[in-house]
Amino acid sequence: MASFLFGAAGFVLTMVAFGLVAVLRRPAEVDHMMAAQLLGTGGVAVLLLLAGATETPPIVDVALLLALFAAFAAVAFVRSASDQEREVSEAAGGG
Amino acid sequence: MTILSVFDIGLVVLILGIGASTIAVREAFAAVIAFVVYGLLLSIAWVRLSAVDVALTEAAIGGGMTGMLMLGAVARLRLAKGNDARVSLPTRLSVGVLCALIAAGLATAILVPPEVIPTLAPAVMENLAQSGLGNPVAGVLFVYRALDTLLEKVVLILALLGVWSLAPDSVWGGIPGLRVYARPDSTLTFLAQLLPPLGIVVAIYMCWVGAKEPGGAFQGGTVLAAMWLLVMIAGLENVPSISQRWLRLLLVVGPVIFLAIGLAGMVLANAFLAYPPGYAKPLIVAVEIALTLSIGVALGLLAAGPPERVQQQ
Amino acid sequence: MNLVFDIFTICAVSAGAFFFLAGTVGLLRFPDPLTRLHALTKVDNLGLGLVVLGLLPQADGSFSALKLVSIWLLVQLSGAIVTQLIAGAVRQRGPRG
Amino acid sequence: MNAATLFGLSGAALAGFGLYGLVTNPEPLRKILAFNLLGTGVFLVFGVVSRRAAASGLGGDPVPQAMVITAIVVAFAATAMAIALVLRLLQETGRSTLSADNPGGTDTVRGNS
Repeated sequence: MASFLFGAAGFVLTMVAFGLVAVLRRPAEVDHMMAAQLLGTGGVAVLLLLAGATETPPIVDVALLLALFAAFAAVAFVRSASDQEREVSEAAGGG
Repeated sequence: MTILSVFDIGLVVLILGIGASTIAVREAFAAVIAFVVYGLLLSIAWVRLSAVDVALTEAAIGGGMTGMLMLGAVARLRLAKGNDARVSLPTRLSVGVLCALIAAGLATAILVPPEVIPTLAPAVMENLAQSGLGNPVAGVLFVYRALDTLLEKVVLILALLGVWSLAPDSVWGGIPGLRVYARPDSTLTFLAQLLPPLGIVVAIYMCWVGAKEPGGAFQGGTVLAAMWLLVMIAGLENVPSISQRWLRLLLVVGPVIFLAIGLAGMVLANAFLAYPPGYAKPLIVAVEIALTLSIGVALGLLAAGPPERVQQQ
Repeated sequence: MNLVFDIFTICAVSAGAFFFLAGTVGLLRFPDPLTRLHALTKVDNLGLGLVVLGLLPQADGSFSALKLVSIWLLVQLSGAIVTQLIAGAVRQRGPRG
Repeated sequence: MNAATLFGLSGAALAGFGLYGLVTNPEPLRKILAFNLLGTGVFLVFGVVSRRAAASGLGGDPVPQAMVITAIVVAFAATAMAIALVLRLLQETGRSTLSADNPGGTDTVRGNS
């Protein structure tokens, strides 16, 4: 069972890796913002599978924090982008 | 070649790639996003190194809080890009060679380990039972190297004083310049109402479980800080001015209780920061609870930055 | 009984992994940010849900099982809201932004 | 080569990347970012030291782990301090460059007044 779960963790990690490369290579900033969400689901899945495979329940807590802070980081991304927009428009309007 | 090592190789390649891209990409925004992703991935690497406590800290601080801090700066610095000349190619090449040499030196140190690997693990495990704790890392943090932990709290407060002292005189004691995402009807408001109650439960859980399993005051405090920031960013709660008494009390309550118990140890247990036998665990838990609050407030205020305006009245 | 549980785990986790594959293909192939966002969240949340479902029989005790389910719920909720926020950013600045 | 060595080597490489970015990148914010990368690389090397010293049924030596936790928190405090300094520099001079002999930074409202 352990090796199956490890294999699954490796597979999901590979998928997350491809997804991250796809998301981070695109030029648009909105695509970059998806990176945190991608890790929020993929990273949590990898950690839960690792916790099952190595039978180390505390790893589940890492997954919990990862989920929480991925959401937090995504909020920071969106806020920062909207901030930039406001500053640019203020600079354009106010001279 | 087992599945396990394939997993580790994949993880290392991913971490190296994302790490390199934080240096290589042109846009600061993209670099910071890559750094956040890097921090979250690194916590998986720490899990693989059997350091779950570190993984928790890295996910919370390395990923979430540092990213939040830097993204705030990116937005402000974007307009004011100094036209710094890029370093010339020969310089870059020579710097590259030197950095490669340093990395190679570190790698050699990894590849040629000492004959007898020094370890303090047996010493920690022998004495852990006396403290009543089940988590060896918490044992090290609060018993074996309690002075480090105490001084680290002092460092946090000193750093915060440093950040605050960067404010102009006219706004000293004012309100930190945290940018608020000013859209009251947005879904962010909903998230800021939904997530903090969950986050507070998680923080209490982290603090509580820290005595027995990985977790503790650092992780719990960081979760509290993140939730506080989220509520302030969404505009549900005003950013407090730094001269508020409750704020300053919360900031020092952890170190003060820690210090008081440490000084009491000089009388009751014959050494600074020693715990009287039999009372170690309750004392440590008390210190952890107070520290969680103080760390939460300190990290939140560090991320909020120096004061930028005074309270209007 | 154990064998039944193990087979259940293998099936559910495999199905979950398949959805992660589908999500990644979507991220790589879909033409504009909104559809990519759709691929990212719908599929990944289903993937994570199936992985959690598959791990439930392996969890020791009902407390661990409850924790697994609550992590999935947390990701679901925050994912839905974060996606909404990103979609708002897409609408505001256009797909090229 | 076991997993710990692998992570140690990547830590060494990351420290190299970070140092390179710290020296060559002219923007202060990117320097801070590179400095953090350097830090995490060194922590990773230290984590391997801990992993190798596993004994008494533990996965690693808890003393280096506790020190890395302390280090991560202190690194965050230092980063916050550095960012506050850069933002203050921007506020004072209207520029965010570190080079003294480069007065040609973009003028902002503050710089003109």
